[in-house]
Amino acid sequence: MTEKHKQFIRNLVPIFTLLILVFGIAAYEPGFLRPRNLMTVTADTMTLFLMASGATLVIMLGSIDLSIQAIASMTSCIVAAMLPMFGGTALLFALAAGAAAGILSGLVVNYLRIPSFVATLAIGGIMTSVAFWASNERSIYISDEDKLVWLNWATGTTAGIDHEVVVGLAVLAVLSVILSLTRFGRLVRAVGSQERAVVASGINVNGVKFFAFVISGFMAGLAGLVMAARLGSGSPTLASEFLLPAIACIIVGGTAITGGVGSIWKTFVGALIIAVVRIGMTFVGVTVFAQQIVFGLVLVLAVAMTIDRTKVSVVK
Amino acid sequence: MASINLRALAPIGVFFLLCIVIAIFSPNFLSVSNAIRILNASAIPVVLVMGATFVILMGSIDLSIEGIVALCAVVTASLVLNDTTAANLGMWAIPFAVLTGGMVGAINGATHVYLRVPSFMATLGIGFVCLGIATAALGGFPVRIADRGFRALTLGRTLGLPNGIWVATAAVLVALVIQERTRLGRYVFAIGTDEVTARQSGVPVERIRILVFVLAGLFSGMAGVMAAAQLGQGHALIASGRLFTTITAVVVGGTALSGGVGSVLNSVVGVLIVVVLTNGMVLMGVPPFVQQGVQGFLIIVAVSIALDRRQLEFVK
Amino acid sequence: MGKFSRQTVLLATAAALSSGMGAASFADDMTLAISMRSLSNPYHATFARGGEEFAKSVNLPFEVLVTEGNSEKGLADIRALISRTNGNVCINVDPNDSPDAATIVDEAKAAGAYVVTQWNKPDDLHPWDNDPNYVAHMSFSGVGTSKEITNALIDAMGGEGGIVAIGGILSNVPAIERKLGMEQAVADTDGKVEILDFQPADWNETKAFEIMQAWLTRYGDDVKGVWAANDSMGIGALEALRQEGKAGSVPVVGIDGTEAALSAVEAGEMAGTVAWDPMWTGGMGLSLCHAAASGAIDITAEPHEHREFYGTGIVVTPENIAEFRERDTSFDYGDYWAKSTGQIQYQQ
Amino acid sequence: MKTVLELRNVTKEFPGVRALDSVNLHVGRNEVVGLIGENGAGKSTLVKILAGIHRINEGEMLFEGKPTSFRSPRDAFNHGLAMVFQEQSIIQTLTVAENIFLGREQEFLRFGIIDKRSMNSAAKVELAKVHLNCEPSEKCSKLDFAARQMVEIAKALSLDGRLDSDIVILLDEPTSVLERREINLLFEIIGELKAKASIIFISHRLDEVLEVSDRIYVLRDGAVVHETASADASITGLHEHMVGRQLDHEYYRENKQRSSFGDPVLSVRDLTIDGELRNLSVDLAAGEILGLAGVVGSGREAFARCLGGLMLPSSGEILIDGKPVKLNQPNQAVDSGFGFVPSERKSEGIVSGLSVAENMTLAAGKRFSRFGFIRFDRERTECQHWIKRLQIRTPSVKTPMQSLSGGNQQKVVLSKWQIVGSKVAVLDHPTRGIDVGAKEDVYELIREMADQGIAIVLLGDTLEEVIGLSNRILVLRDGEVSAQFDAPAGAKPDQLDLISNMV
Repeated sequence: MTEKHKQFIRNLVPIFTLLILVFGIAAYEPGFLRPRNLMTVTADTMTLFLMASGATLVIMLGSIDLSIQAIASMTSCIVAAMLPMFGGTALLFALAAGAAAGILSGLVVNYLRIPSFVATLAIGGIMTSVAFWASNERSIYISDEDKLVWLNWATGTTAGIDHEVVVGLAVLAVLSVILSLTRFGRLVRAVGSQERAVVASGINVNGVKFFAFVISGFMAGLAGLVMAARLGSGSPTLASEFLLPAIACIIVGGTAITGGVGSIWKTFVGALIIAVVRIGMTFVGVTVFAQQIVFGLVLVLAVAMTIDRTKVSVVK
Repeated sequence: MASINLRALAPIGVFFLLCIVIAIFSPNFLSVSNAIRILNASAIPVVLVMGATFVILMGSIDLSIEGIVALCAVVTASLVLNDTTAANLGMWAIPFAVLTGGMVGAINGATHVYLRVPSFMATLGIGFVCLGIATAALGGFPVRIADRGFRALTLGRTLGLPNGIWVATAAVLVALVIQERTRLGRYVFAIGTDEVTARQSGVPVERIRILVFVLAGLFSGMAGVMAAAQLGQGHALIASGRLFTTITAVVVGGTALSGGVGSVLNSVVGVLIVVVLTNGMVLMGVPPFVQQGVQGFLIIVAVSIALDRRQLEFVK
Repeated sequence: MGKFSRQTVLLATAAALSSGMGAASFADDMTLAISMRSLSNPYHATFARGGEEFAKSVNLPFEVLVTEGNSEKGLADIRALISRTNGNVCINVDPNDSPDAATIVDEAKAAGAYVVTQWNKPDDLHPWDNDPNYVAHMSFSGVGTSKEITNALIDAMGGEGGIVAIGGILSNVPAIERKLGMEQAVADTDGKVEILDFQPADWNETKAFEIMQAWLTRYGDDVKGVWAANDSMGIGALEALRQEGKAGSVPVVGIDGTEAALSAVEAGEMAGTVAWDPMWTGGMGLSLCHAAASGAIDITAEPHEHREFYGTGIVVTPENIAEFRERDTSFDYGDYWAKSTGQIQYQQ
Repeated sequence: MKTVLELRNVTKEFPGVRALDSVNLHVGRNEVVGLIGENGAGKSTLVKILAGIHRINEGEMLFEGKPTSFRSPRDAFNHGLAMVFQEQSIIQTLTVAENIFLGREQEFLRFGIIDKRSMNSAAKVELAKVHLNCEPSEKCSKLDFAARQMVEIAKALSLDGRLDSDIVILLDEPTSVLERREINLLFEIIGELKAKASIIFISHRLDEVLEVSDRIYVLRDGAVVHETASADASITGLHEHMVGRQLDHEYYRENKQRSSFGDPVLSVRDLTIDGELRNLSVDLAAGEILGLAGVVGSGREAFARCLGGLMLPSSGEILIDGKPVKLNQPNQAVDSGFGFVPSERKSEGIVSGLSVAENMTLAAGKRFSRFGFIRFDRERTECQHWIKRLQIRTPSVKTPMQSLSGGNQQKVVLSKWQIVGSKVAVLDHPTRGIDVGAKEDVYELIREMADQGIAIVLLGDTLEEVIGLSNRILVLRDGEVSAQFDAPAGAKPDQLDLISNMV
């Protein structure tokens, strides 16, 4: 087997892992494989994937974005608060707010030279305050009419396909194109792999980092919109408990937390792995007391399988 | 103590600056009783950062803090005189609980080293498992402590200071001796700075990595004991919110997440900054909904002053 | 090939692990389920136990789902359960956040499942608009009980002085209602009682502890009473007082009726708490749902006060705690509305 | 004389390469053995075999007469073979004493606690052996490079008195970063050490090897081609054995050296970098090669890094085509027309995680993208052109950079700047760590670049290289220009003239 073939197979390990999990569950509960159920599971996974999608770029740089949860909650509040007055403009406004949060993170990391871990944690705090302010400290409902007119793109179903899945696949496609076909995408990998050499080659590394944070903020904002659409409301705590699962699915997919190695489809598969494990436990009937324990163990095992150690010399 | 230099003083400067600002708004801040309260509120976080600092100095991260603290609090509460189990070990419960923490740390380390899973995921997964065990063991109910003598661990006072402060001080001294005066401590710096060279110089990298996670587990275990004593009970949620405060404190203190640079003393100052910030929010009467934002903003300011960024060639 | 063999072993382990999970497949029986925030707090643990007791009494399979504070996870689990059972399921759900209720009801309608909701739902979502799948909504009067417990606090303070108030997560409906009730009770004193400060502690004991410490610095002896939106936070504040030797002299009230709070009431350290009855909400919610689903009652014919109703919240104070401990907690699964205290009223 | 260390018919093969070919070598007690050879001759493989990093394919190694195979550098150390590596193995965040005894704290432990005082005083003893006057409790990050090198040597010397067996100390290029004064000191130390230990001295500076060694081995293409007592050897003789032929002008492609140049491209006026460089002024024309000579700390590295935008100038002016340019950031340097080939190839020259093509076009992004999208066809064509032209040995343009040999990596780095179209190429040790064949390719390439009208600033690996390649040589000493030599083909200045101005 040549090195090329080996690499090809290594790349497929996350998918094998997913398939093993799916068929493992199906062996106990064949109903899991019903097309409608698979569609539902996939649709349920998309908000998680959307949140993780942009953050994947940041992690590939070797940085991290801990503000995504707060950004998603914030945009849900903004869209829910503004829809009655502004209609569709509210969507643009919410997305812009998400991107703006990313801009802030990028500026703080680049110009104040604060490690992204702390910078984005702090920016997340600021975004939570914005969310409280925008929502007047309440959950805001989105009326059915508004939902139908302005958010059907996120929650409806066309020809049996849930729109969440369409949105997720679109993001998967766009970010994959950005990552593999554009100069920016190449530089993201380059910075994560060997930042000094990239600097010495005269590349504006700050710009690369900046855009990665902006994309991360934007995607978290989009995730907030889809969540608001699905739940019919905006709330400052809407995306609570999403942060660690989102980062977990990036790593479970096989993207290295140290940077340089990774891709969006891996995050997509990682999100599905996490969702399948979680929902699968309900399906198989793992008692709720054991669910957290099983989830933790499966998480560790999944990463042990999916990480491509040939590309990472030191595991930290 | 050779590590004390001007650089280490920057976080202390930030701390005093913060105190002055708060004191201007709220003169009560400078009272002796408030100083004791702040130290008392810092006791548990200080014990936690002692372990976390070693892990971060090594370039790794420990996300299982909340899980270990909760598990050890439950173990403690179940072993002293309580309303749920028949045990009544009194102070002998402490070594059991602390050792439980150490054992979980060993599992963290072994998973990280032998399965070559990044510490981020290994500790995240194991943390879930600990929380799961804590929940499952109790079925959702807290174990309430009836042992007055045990509760004196935090409720009582010695030489006018709450005992918790003494325990934390002891933890700092132990950590300082380990950092400065033991092979383990010096090897942590060696691994965090340059793992390859350290290995070539005969540093048993794998064993040290595991030992450091054991150490972190022991400190987290002690924090669990203190949390149980402070709140008079043990339950699965007792540590919620501790994780990010701990890591923020370590970073605010000036320890680099990339490893090799920092000190447990820095982290003590980091904890004081974070605790004073929380305390100051209430003292200054900052409206609740903007608190997280103000806190985020101040953390950015504090880190940008405190962090020695000349040492950071690149900001990740 | 070393790396590969490691991965092969791990894949095998994962396969073994997944095959080790307990299977639960009930083809024909109706499944009964409880969905709630987490198993880590006594209220919900008892709520689940109530459901389990009922399931045992009718000998049907029973499941517990938890949201872990994550609405999306809660919904996904409910969807998975409905999908697995083909809609042959009764769920007694305490939604993570009120908007979730609407989505859950939609899912149930689409699949023919039956639901009863607790505590959280949008004001304009009603069971009678979603016949027959949305069986009922049960709640406790957040404003009313909060007002009662605040009055208990004010009594314990001797009718005047400053209080500090600890709230739940700012945007949670119960947190908002309880805060409102507290404010109304304070307003009724015509200025004799003053709210010195209000801080949210997100239902978290430790946060409440730290906030209480800061208040002691800021207000010192001006704090005459402490109001907390739940017992966990109340206990956190109480511990801060204990460390200053002030427990007992500054009265604290909470809400939920946890064992810790009840003991503190007995010890005279807390001036009161409100005891819900989660055994009843858990068991009776499922019982009602099951009755509607199995056709034992025609839920669509029931009046509105049988579809949206308050349970009984008992204000427990040092005066009545002995009596409270002795009370008869049994109830009859067939007597659905015996403990109802009226139709739910909506605030403006 | 008793033989302490012996290699018998040692052969080491890597996939496709025979790095060592039945090498026979022995080191006697109290003997200083010199080992010379060009980069790529097999010196570093030999060192790695001694250190236990590589395993022998055939043959055997004997230590004190017993067949031995070390498992790791630490294992070798514990048996009495201490190494001072070319790439330093000092942990900067630890103190001097902690570095000297890293991994061997056992003797200072009292109930698990390190007795710092006794450790520091023990370190003091070792430091005295290398005449380094610094506090053992000082952090190593505070020491300069040369002092750290001395700490490294002190670490090796600490074996003395701690082992019963014989001690062999291997010094791998220990002088490359040291100044003459320090080198003299080092030789003095080696003289003292001879009484207690055997020494293997590896260097490419023939004069030094000749000066310090008792016996010399010459390695070429993985084999020992010559063994001689120092007393019987001469520099020119050793050199001939080393390169395998007489030193001729062909090696540096002097026949291709230009004598006429284009328009002036680069002008530097009174360039000062605080603590590094003072008032440097120089002009450079298209097609001209300017060599920089000087010891470490003379300011030539600083000058090169400044032109690469990696070090801030304090004052002075840099002009390209008569127009002043700002070089505060590497991207400004690249935009102004500079192409910097760093000496630290692995960390600054290449991005190991990217492919060959991606590395080649890294700096020339705009030419290979439209609206931010990469034009893969154009990129592939261009890269294949350069791969062919520079004879880069790579399976494809998509091959990861890390799987190429050092020489081929360096060619990729050089092609990177040609693809950008740099006007001034700043070559900081372009042949460091690459094998002989690749070296000649690089020389050829440098000549071609000059023919294309690229002005070249060259910091050579050796003085010979600088003399052989340059049109003009600037000698720097202590941050100032101390002399300037014209070096036209056929009338090259003498090494000694340069050296006398360097120190």
